[in-house]
Amino acid sequence: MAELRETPLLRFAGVSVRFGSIVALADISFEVRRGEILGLIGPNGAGKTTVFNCLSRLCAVHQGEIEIEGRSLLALSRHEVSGHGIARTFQHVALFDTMSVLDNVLSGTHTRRRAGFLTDALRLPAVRRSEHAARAKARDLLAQLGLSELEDVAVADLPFAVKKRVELARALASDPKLLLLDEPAGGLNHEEVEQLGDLTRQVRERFAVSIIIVEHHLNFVMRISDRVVALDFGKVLAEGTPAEMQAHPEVIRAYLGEPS
Amino acid sequence: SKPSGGGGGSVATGGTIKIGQTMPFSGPASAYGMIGKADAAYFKMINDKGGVNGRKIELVALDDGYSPPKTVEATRKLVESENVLIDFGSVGTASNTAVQGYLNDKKVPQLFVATGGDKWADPAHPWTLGWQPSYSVESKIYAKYLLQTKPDAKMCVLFQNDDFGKDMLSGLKQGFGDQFDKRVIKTASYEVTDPTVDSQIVTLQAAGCDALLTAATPKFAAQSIRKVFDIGWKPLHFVANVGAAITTVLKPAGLDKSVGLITGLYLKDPSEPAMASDPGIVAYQAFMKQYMPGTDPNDTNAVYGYGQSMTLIQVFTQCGDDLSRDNVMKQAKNLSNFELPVALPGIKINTSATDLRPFSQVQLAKFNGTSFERFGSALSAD
Amino acid sequence: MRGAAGRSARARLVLTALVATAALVAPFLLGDYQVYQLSVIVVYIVAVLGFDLLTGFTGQVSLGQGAFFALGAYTGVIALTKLHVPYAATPVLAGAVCFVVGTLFGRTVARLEGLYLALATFALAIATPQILKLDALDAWTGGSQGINFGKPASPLPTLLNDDRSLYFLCLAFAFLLYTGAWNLLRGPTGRALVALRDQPVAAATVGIDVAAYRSTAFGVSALYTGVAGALGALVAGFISPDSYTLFLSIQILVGGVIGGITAIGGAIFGGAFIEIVPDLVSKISDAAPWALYGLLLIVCIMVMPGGVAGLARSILHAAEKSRKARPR
Amino acid sequence: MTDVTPATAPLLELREVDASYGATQVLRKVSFTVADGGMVALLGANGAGKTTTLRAICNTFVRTTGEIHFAGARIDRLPTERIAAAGIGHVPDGRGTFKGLTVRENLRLGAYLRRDTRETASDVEKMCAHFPILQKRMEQQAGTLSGGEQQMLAIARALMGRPRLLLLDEPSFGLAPVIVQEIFRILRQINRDERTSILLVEQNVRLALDLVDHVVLLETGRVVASGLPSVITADEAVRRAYLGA
Amino acid sequence: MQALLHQIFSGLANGAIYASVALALVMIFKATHEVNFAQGELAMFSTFVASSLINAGWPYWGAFVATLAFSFVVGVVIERVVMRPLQGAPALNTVVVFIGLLVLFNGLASWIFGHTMREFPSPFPPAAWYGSSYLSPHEVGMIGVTLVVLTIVFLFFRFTRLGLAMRAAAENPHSSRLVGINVGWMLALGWGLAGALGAVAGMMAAPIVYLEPNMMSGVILYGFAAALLGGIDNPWGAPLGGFLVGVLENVAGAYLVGSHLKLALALALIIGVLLFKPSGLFGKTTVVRV
Ligand SMILES: Nc1ncnc2c1ncn2[C@@H]1O[C@H](COP(=O)(O)OP(=O)(O)OP(=O)(O)O)[C@@H](O)[C@H]1O
Ligand SMILES: Nc1ncnc2c1ncn2[C@@H]1O[C@H](COP(=O)(O)OP(=O)(O)OP(=O)(O)O)[C@@H](O)[C@H]1O
Ligand SMILES: [Mg+2]
Ligand SMILES: [Mg+2]
Repeated sequence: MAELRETPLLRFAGVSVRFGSIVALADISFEVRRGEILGLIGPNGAGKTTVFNCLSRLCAVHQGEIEIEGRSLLALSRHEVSGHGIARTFQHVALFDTMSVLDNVLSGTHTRRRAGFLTDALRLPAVRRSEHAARAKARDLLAQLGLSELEDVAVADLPFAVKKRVELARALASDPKLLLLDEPAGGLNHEEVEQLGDLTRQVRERFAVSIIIVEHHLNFVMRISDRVVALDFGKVLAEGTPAEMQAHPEVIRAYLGEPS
Repeated sequence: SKPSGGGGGSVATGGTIKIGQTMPFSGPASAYGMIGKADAAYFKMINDKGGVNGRKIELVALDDGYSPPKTVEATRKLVESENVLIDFGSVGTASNTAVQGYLNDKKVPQLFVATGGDKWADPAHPWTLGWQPSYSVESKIYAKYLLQTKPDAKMCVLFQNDDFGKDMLSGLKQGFGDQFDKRVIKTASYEVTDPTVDSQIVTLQAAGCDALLTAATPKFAAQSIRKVFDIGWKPLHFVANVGAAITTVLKPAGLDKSVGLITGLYLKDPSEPAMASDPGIVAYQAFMKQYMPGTDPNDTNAVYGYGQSMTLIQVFTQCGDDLSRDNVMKQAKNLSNFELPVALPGIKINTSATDLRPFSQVQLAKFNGTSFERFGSALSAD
Repeated sequence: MRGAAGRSARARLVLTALVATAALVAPFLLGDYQVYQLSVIVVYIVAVLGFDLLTGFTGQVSLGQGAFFALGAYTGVIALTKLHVPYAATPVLAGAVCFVVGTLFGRTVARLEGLYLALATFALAIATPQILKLDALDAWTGGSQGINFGKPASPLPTLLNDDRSLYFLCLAFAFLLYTGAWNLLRGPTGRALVALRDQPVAAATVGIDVAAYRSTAFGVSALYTGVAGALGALVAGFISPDSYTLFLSIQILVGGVIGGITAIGGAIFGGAFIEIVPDLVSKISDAAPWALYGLLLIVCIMVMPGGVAGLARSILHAAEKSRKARPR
Repeated sequence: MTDVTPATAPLLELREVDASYGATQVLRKVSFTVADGGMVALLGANGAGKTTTLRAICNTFVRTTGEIHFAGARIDRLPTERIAAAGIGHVPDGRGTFKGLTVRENLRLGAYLRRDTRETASDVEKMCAHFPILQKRMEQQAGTLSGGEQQMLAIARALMGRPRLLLLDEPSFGLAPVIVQEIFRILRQINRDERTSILLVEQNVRLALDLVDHVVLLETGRVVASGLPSVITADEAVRRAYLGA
Repeated sequence: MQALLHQIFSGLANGAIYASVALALVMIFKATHEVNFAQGELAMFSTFVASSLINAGWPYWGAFVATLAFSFVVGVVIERVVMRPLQGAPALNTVVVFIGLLVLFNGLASWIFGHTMREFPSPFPPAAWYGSSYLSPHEVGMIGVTLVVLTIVFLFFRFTRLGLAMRAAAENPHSSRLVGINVGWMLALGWGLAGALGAVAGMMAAPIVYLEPNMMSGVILYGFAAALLGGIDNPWGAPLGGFLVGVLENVAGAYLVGSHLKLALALALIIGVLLFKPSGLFGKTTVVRV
């Protein structure tokens, strides 16, 4: 038990990713500890989303190793990742557009269930029971995220900010250990950003997850992160507490810019 | 399964004889739809002239798009809801095969199917009768001719990959007998979806044949004739009757490229200059002018339909007032030396309880650049 | 909200009951030929269901359903004539064979998307008649002649004649398969299929094995189509390569889209459309029936972009709305 | 002419504009103006109708009634491309880049209506100077760019058209702080050098208020206040919502 | 050896037919991102019109130009009347409409022009010096025409402002309007140009395959396969695919499997290639980032 606590939840060790001649990640190493919120910042094109895409196995890793709870993530294929406790949202939302909010969240439970063509076609009692349980769980999640009203609405019609929240619900439905949030505060106004900050912390407590957050909204990141990793041109530029990062000259130069 | 329905009973009532047919008015074989159109026009002419034995003919033609399941359905409709007396002149080997069992079970005459398959002369299906010389008879005659004139010749065959092509091949087998493997050294098939048969012709030429049988429908026959000429190949070229009409095949292929072709004829070709004064053709031309205005009278499918319908009228005439299916079938198998005005001289229609082939003779002819010159006498397969 | 859902569920129940009653009673009111036509419609309904599962719900466009239809038909008839399997069991065998072949094919082409998948399936449809004609398979397939085996006789000749007994056989299979599809689509599997259609990348990240689901969906679709093929062969009493050209695949596609590919109820209309409309247009116009048919297709799509099912859905919606709008 | 006509006629004027998506009405009697050479910020909560207002001006996606005037002509019935031709550039929300085309082609398309080939070429260089990353990605498919890179491309594309009025829908969305500063610098510059008017929708209200000379506040599809930035910031409730006290 | 050459050359000649159809498909694809299954039937119909004009005494080139104009107009009209109301509809609806158009034009041609096969003249003199036993003068001419058209189409999309605007309109109509592109006109233009290209394909193919309502039904299958093999968004890749398919099927039919399986084999090879290069040999892989 003690040993387990020591292994980090996630470890990037010398990871490189290339797209043709473009080096998106160059020899990245960092760790995520259990229960922490890690902020991932960096200029546009620094490779933040690519880090997430590596974790989702959406892009080929040329070098290095990624470990989740000490096991190699690169040995998994895309659909197995969520079974190992990684769930995510997308920078520009990727919901199932023709489905209702509830169905989107239900899809999130996929990894935690056994579905078969034959058992489903026969609608065996076991299928019925598990479907019932999944529904209850999804409804509960929607309630916690304040989306109960929208259960039957088709997601395509929702405002962007609400879509992002549905995506969060879908991600949580898979009982993740590690949650990846790609720019969750995009398009929110000041008040809403504050609320999102509170929500994120609540989520961490209630669902006992670690979270990596990519966000350009600095106040937000600095307020809720335990630690921050800054990337630039695919490299780790600096790593530390929010306060350290805000004062880091390289980070200021590459990312924050001179206060105007 | 058990035969059902009141087979054999009289169906014709009142003053009309209702007959049915399935036709590929649409789909890949829609060119044969012309046969159905000519049939309809011919019966209209007969009706205008007062009908047969005072009875008018009513033809119900249903489109089956050359698709056998559709034929099954259309035929059932004809028999069960249109109550036709007979199924007449329906086009397509597969289509007719699909309903042969059904019609025989129901004892509905399947008369003069418009295809040259071998199976239409099958005693096991007494309610079925073909019309044109069967494909295998035709190619058997080519084989015999070749054996007589060039006993050492090596033959290549281009055939359509379906019943028609395969029947032509099997005729060759019969004609060459044990010589077949030595004489026919290479075959190549095409699909109706192939844009051209050029590649096949090249393959055949490379095999070193000095005779070629093109067993193809008009478009591919024309391509074959042209390509053979263009690559400088000069085989003794047999072209199946189906694909040997002058205006619709040889002219597009190039008349100069067609010189020397040999085919087996049984009907007259209205486009031949020599036929301009032939009484049979004169009557045909008049019919076309009045009843099918706007249609090319040189379309051999029209001649085909015309002759086929005329044969049916002969059957009905022989039936007199007994228009039971039994009697229609009996009379259809009792045509003796019936001379069709559009058939070549010397070629007669004969049927009997044992002879189930209305046409069984073919006249060989060679193309001379303007018309087919007939040589020898009408040959039959045996 | 709940009231509206309850009402539409009730409406669906009433509709289902009506259709079921009609399907059971109709054959006793109609002549043999019409019963035969009805059987053909049921066969097409099953085939369209298979298409809907694959293309409508999984988003894999198939122009090659005719190939599985043919495979089912040949499997069924060979089992019947060569292996003497009881005829009522041949569709089961056909379905099984098609499931295996379909899954393998689906696995092979799982990488292809959109047009490229369409091409692959299209190729299958084109190659099918040629393969059926192969000399090497002659002994089994009857070559280009096909197999004329005659319609199987009714097991209860006193109760049902041949046509009716075949009809009920088709109906029984259709009922089972329809119910299966209905269950499948409202459960987790159906959700996974729609998810990977809507957004394959996100589907993978929630744990859906996209390739496996795609290929299994292919297999299931082939199973449906194969059963339809075997039933269709029994009904027609004849099979030949020319019966299964590209045109058949196209008709199944047209039936699917006109019925509405994202609602399995649409398959009923789709099946009927395939069978009835070509006849109808040739009744209307002797001269150019196919030109008319083409025109009709275009008009149908314009008037009902969601197919018949979509139209029905929007009528229901409108009715619901007007009910809500009415002051109490 | 009535005497209410301001000294300089407004470049853009919305008069009682309603807008709806199908049956859902989103804007109700929205009226405001953008002066020639002016910079206006359109503020409001999520779903207030800011994006819809910009779409109404360009006549895309929404159905509108009411009058919209631009440079002295009515444009509310014109098709989108004619509105663009009249001199309105638009950076839509959700970027709207041509994902299958290269970055260069995207930029060329921004200058679609211009005929001055040479100046267009020099403008491409200018964009590369503003956003160096675009230079590096010139021949790459726009769809493979990162979110922020695409946002830069969308802004650069709109700038390539040298519009008289530039509509920007949350230009800072997904951009790093350095770039956001750069963009606001550019906006200030083109407004000064080329008298480009600007209508800006922006969640980063502090920055926006710093830039503009006029503010319009939307609430559930209605204009609830408008005036100088200082007037807006004076309101306690507004301050709390947008600036965080 | 000589036989092999013959096979290759006749494959090139067939390939030129596929290539010219593939070009029309590329045109419509670049302009609308759709694959028009009815393209072949439209080409066939155009060729019938040309044939009727020639029969009515028009000189070949007069009829040729008039047919191009006619086909352009037909394309534009189809876009305005049939395709426009479908904007935003699911892709399969468009497919069914294309099938509808295919059946419609086939039906119309059968009805108006009949089924009798017709010859169609070649603009290239039958005894021209560039003919040989490998390729007839018409075949050489047709290959030349295809190459010229290919070059024009390539240059059009690559370098002209209009070509770029057409691609943009197909890719993202809303953004296109925002930058000032008249999207409606671009789509109509795409249809019109595809119609004209199809007419060229038809008039070049007809002297070889002969004119009848089903003239293009086989050709379009190959054209479709060829375009996808080469890359349907690539104005030189797709026609190259056409030539490749032409040669491939001939050589395979002659030396590998025999003529009865040549189509099946060619298709299997094409799919095999696509499994490794899912957007065709020379097609652009569009990476979709979520
Ligand atoms: N498929 C691809 N092909 C080519 N280049 C790519 C591809 N995917 C990403 N890149 C490049 O890799 C770099 C990193 O992209 P990534 O999306 O990770 O950036 P990011 O840090 O998330 O930026 P942003 O903050 O703008 O979202 C970018 O410069 C991008 O252009
Ligand atoms: N295409 C659409 N169909 C139906 N309703 C829509 C559509 N687009 C937007 N809406 C609705 O219109 C209202 C206004 O949306 P709009 O996008 O204009 O808001 P906004 O002020 O730009 O908000 P945000 O800050 O989220 O960008 C919202 O309630 C939204 O749900
Ligand atoms: Mg990113
Ligand atoms: Mg907005």
